[in-house]
Amino acid sequence: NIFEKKQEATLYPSVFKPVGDEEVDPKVWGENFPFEYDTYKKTETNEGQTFYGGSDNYQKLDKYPNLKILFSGNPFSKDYREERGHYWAITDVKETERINDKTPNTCITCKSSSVAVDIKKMGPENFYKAMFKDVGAHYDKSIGCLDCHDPKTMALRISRPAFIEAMERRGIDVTKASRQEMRSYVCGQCHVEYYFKGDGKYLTFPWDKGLQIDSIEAYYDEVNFNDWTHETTGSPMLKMQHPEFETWSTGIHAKSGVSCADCHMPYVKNGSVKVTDHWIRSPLKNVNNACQTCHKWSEQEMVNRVKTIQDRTYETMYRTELAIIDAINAIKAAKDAGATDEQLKEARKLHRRAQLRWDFVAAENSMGFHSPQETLKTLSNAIDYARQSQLAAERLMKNVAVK
Amino acid sequence: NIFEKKQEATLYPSVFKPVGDEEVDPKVWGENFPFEYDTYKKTETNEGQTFYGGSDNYQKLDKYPNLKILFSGNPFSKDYREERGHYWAITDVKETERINDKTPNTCITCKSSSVAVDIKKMGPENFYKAMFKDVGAHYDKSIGCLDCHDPKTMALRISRPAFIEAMERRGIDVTKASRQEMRSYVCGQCHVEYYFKGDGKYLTFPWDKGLQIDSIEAYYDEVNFNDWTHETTGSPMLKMQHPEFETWSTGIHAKSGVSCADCHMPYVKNGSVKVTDHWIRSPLKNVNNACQTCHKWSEQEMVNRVKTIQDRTYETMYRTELAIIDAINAIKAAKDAGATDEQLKEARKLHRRAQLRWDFVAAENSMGFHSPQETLKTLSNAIDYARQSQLAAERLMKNVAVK
Amino acid sequence: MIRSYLILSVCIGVIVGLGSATFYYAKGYSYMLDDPAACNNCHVMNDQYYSWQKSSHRSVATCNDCHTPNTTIGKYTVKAINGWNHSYAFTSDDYHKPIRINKMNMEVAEENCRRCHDMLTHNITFHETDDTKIQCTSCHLSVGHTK
Ligand code: HEC
Ligand code: HEC
Ligand code: HEC
Ligand code: HEC
Ligand code: HEC
Ligand code: HEC
Ligand code: HEC
Ligand code: HEC
Ligand code: HEC
Ligand code: HEC
Ligand code: HEC
Ligand code: HEC
Ligand code: HEC
Ligand code: HEC
Ligand SMILES: [Ca+2]
Ligand SMILES: [Ca+2]
Repeated sequence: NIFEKKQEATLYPSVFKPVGDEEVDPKVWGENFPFEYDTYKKTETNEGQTFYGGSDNYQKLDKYPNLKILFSGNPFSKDYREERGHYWAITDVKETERINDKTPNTCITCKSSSVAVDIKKMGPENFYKAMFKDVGAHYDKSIGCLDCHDPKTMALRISRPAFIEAMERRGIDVTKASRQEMRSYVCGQCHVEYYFKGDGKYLTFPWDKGLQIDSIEAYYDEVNFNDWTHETTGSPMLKMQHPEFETWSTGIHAKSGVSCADCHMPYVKNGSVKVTDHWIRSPLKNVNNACQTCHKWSEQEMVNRVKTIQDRTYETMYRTELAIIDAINAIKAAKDAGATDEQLKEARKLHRRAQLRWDFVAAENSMGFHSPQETLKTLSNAIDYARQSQLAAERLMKNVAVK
Repeated sequence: NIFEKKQEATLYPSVFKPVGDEEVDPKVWGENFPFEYDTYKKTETNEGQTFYGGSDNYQKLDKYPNLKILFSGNPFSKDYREERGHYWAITDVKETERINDKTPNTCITCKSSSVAVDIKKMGPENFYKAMFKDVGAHYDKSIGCLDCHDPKTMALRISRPAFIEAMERRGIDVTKASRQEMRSYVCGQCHVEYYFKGDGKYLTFPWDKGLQIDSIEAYYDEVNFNDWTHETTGSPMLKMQHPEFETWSTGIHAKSGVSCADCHMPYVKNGSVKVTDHWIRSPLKNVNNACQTCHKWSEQEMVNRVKTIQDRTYETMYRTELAIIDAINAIKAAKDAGATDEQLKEARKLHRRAQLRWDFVAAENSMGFHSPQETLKTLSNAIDYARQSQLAAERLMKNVAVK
Repeated sequence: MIRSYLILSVCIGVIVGLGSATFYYAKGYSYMLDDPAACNNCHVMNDQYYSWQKSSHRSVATCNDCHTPNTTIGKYTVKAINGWNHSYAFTSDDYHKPIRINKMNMEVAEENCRRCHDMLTHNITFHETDDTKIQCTSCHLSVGHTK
């Protein structure tokens, strides 16, 4: 109705009920911003799967049985699900079989608005080194407004120290960030590779040498960090986690100034006003708003383009898995035949190098879309290391046999 | 002055002096089209190298010594130069050390306007099976207007049967092509992978199953074709040649309807009229016209984008070379240790599979730019096959040793 | 004569689409004018309006220079069709977002590029037939509205 449309243009968004600096309940914020709140709530929707993503927390271990071999000895071999909307974060972290009584509180850092409050109150050190069962397990709010917004100005704000610290170590002052940068930085608080540093389980992003996989590996090698020991091979392994921010940063969209929010929170018209869609989800469910403001191609064509990129990635990723599994089997055979740790060192190191690269792609959630060529480069290096690991192990067999 | 401008513009096609259907001399055409002719002549310029391309016929074998190992036993291990402008085609084919007295006339097919005339007169069969020294060696015109244009209408036209035949086998009638398609098809007459079929050395493009490398390999395997036997390993090899058209066709530009001419022959303003720049060359020498009508980024940024893509390709290509060379050495060692042809079969087959993929990238002249992700996928497959070849060969060593 | 007939048909189109009250309120009558502000009466044309103001053509071509044929009959016929389409779409809110140009209007725009740039592009179009036209906007997509 035209009259209504004209009205809205002038009225929005002047109403503003003050929101407290520790307000973790989105509902309260929502009284000021009903549109944002309503769309935010839709992250509860399980819309079903896209080609490789979507909202449905199916068990990945069932769909991709290779994962069990690759993660042997790691909690991810027990329970590893496709992720879904922000609404579910708090539920899913509590329900996963990856946690237990010894889980540090660090695990809650990216799952609830209450973190923003408690991390300030307790100080990050104490926050992280507490036990999940004692602190995080008692939260009931999921990711919400306070995680990304300053309640006074509604400007975007970083609420998690790990991002600020990591950027600082790279010489970047996030308080100087442009609005467009903030539209990715707020996501970079969580959608990143991380590790728990030292006994205090201090949440740290391994970016000191750069965001590309080679630099991340170099960082971990320097600080001599391992996530776990591979059960079948005994290799010192690294588990990679959702490096969306890192992957995006090497892609053509980042270079062109396109932020996470541009695709995952596109503007939509609410009446005559442009507002941000807070139903954060797969852009494939929302191609017209997410892509067509910049690309003039049809919806079907945009979906095809994504699929082409993802299929190439998936095929190569699968090829990489087979190569790593061959390496795993070869190392196991050598170990079983009596090869020593010293003899196995090279093969294991190469296994680690291969798998952390594969995982940098596999754990990333866009199946290569965020940076198609760099992703394939990462996989080709992974294949090379995996086969070299296999070669090293098979050569040992010869020695062992000859010996 | 508007009056003058009108004059110039309307005069243009009306000074049309009829050009004969067998006119191989660009100078004669040039009387009608001085601007096109003038820019065409500039393809003589050796502008120097870009990061990986440019116009300078330096010896690739000196710059990239791996090539000698990879091409052992093939004429390309004797002389392999960076290509340059169309002006030089006739000179360079005559001067290369890859030809000799037994070279078939097929080799002239993509080097001179006279081909368009003689292929009609003699019929393709007779044309190809003649000797280069008897026919092609006597031509003095390089690539010219007649290769791409219909002299009556100046519309684009395919003058080489191989392209028409290959498209026909794929169910595509090139006479029905749109203008935009023709702006790539004229290049697809020459900038493609080819082979000489049978004893008649009939020029054939291996596209029956598709333009991607897997389909091309499947085609060659089906017709049981080998280009040469690798001297060091005895593997049955395929040499790939400038698959620009095939590579472009899997890229995002082709999908977006961007033709070869759009980037390599952009429009330029000449006085008050726009004409097609016939100085076909590296777009990196001409970013403003070649890229910036579609891309709003600065010239430096466009160059950086190309360089990022090319560097990733080069690094991975180099990694692939090392893997193939390892395979070559392993096969040689096994052969020297007495492994039989039957035993070596698997390793050799994998060597072929790896190297034809590497060559599909290496022989392509954009260093991955024409299709960045697909190119990296091709290389990752190549690495996998190369290392598998090495594994197969090293395992033989064990057998040989044990035996 | 033809002209006033066409104006009438636009009016009918628009009025049927909107009802006369909304026609007045949305300044539907301005649809017949050449002032770009007339198009911008519909806020859904805002994106194009504001980006046109920043475009290379802001001082040389208005919306109608590109979006209506340069003949009187053609102009009002296209306006009538579009007037109906836009009014209907606007009122029902049933259209593809973001808005996409349709085939007819694309051809109209292309003809207008050629009309103004005839001399300049003569050399690259003289050998065209109806089937072998090049598309100006495949390279110059953002001339009317920067994207
Ligand atoms: C140019 C558009 C674009 C940009 C920019 C972008 N993404 Fe994505 N993202 C996509 C597409 C397309 C997918 C694939 C969705 C699918 O497979 O269903 C995706 C997938 C994802 C997923 C998985 C979604 C699912 O359905 O499971 C996450 C999480 C994600 N992106 C986060 C980010 C973050 C964080 C950033 C910024 C650092 C970012 N994205 C930047 C387009 C984009
Ligand atoms: C406080 C941490 C945090 C922040 C900040 C955050 N995310 Fe998330 N995001 C998560 C978690 C955790 C999940 C997975 C929830 C689950 O599966 O239980 C997730 C899931 C997603 C998904 C998958 C949705 C689906 O349907 O599969 C997308 C897409 C996404 N986030 C994008 C973004 C973008 C874009 C931003 C910034 C605008 C952002 N996220 C900011 C933690 C965060
Ligand atoms: C730096 C932020 C961060 C930290 C720390 C973090 N997560 Fe997450 N978590 C995310 C993001 C982002 C997602 C969504 C993307 C994905 O699933 O790959 C996610 C998804 C999940 C999911 C749903 C998908 C799945 O994998 O089954 C669970 C469960 C989960 N995390 C548990 C944990 C546990 C347990 C820990 C501690 C060991 C932890 N998280 C630490 C950011 C984090
Ligand atoms: C995961 C991060 C994230 C969460 C959670 C989030 N927002 Fe936002 N919000 C954004 C981003 C990104 C923008 C765009 C800001 C910009 O462009 O400067 C935004 C914009 C807004 C705006 C400005 C108007 C608009 O629509 O563009 C309002 C108001 C807003 N959000 C309210 C809320 C409320 C209320 C909640 C909780 C129900 C919420 N946001 C939760 C990231 C978030
Ligand atoms: C805010 C603008 C913007 C949005 C939104 C956007 N893109 Fe892009 N996209 C670009 C730019 C800029 C480029 C780089 C090419 C260029 O300079 O024109 C690009 C390039 C691409 C390419 C080619 C590069 C490649 O990685 O192969 C694809 C495919 C693509 N986009 C798909 C998408 C999809 C799918 C979406 C929605 C999920 C999307 N884009 C959203 C601006 C955008
Ligand atoms: C989108 C632009 C674009 C399109 C379309 C395109 N190219 Fe290119 N081409 C390039 C760029 C950029 C390079 C790299 C130049 C360099 O490295 O100096 C290149 C390199 C080349 C080279 C080597 C040039 C040199 O300097 O040695 C040849 C030959 C070539 N292209 C032929 C083709 C053919 C044939 C087609 C169509 C089948 C085509 N190109 C389509 C942009 C394009
Ligand atoms: C009749 C065969 C033939 C046709 C048709 C043809 N080319 Fe070539 N092209 C060649 C040959 C042969 C060379 C190498 C000449 C040399 O190095 O002696 C070459 C070289 C090039 C180069 C490299 C120039 C440099 O400076 O390194 C580019 C770029 C190129 N061609 C693009 C094109 C484009 C674009 C088209 C179509 C508009 C096209 N070619 C049509 C045979 C052809
Ligand atoms: C189907 C078309 C085609 C055929 C047939 C062909 N060429 Fe070429 N030739 C090209 C193109 C295109 C280039 C430029 C691209 C390149 O060099 O990769 C080229 C470049 C060359 C060059 C200059 C660069 C270099 O490699 O040193 C020589 C010399 C040459 N060809 C010789 C030959 C010989 C000898 C034969 C026969 C065995 C032959 N060509 C058959 C298309 C062809
Ligand atoms: C390698 C292929 C090739 C060669 C050789 C070639 N042209 Fe062209 N020419 C083209 C392409 C591609 C176009 C663009 C045609 C189109 O868009 O339909 C073109 C366009 C033209 C046009 C149309 C006006 C214009 O500038 O767009 C004229 C006239 C012309 N060429 C003359 C010549 C003359 C004279 C020669 C010889 C000196 C020549 N061409 C050699 C490929 C070639
Ligand atoms: C293949 C790409 C392409 C197509 C198609 C194309 N142009 Fe252009 N156009 C260009 C390039 C490149 C330039 C810049 C030439 C220069 O500055 O020397 C240009 C320049 C122009 C200019 C500006 C000249 C000046 O004064 O600076 C106009 C006007 C123009 N084109 C109109 C058109 C029209 C009308 C059409 C359709 C008939 C068209 N173009 C089709 C690439 C194209
Ligand atoms: C006639 C239009 C046109 C021309 C000319 C053109 N491009 Fe593009 N380019 C596109 C389109 C369309 C896309 C796909 C993204 C999209 O849909 O916006 C694209 C995508 C790209 C991308 C991102 C995809 C990728 O492969 O990573 C790069 C980089 C790029 N172009 C560089 C160039 C360069 C360099 C040149 C000049 C040598 C050039 N382009 C010439 C239209 C063009
Ligand atoms: C009554 C409100 C309104 C007015 C006034 C209006 N438009 Fe529109 N216009 C719309 C709507 C709604 C759409 C989307 C229709 C669709 O996509 O079917 C649209 C779509 C368009 C389109 C693209 C869709 C197509 O059919 O090709 C063009 C071009 C356009 N308008 C130009 C104009 C011009 C020029 C004017 C001024 C003479 C104008 N509009 C005035 C509401 C309006
Ligand atoms: C210089 C020519 C020119 C001018 C002036 C111009 N347009 Fe357009 N318009 C175009 C072209 C060309 C397209 C098609 C763009 C495309 O293919 O994406 C278009 C598309 C549109 C669309 C459909 C949206 C789309 O991206 O497809 C609308 C709506 C529109 N124009 C409205 C307007 C309005 C309103 C004005 C005046 C404020 C205007 N135009 C001025 C050339 C022009
Ligand atoms: C009403 C007449 C008119 C129409 C219609 C028109 N133009 Fe123009 N255009 C101009 C004028 C006048 C200039 C200024 C150029 C000059 O100084 O000669 C111009 C400049 C340009 C330029 C150079 C500036 C730039 O943006 O790069 C291009 C390109 C161009 N026009 C393309 C187009 C295309 C494509 C269309 C159709 C979508 C179009 N024009 C429609 C009159 C028009
Ligand atoms: Ca998901
Ligand atoms: Ca060259």
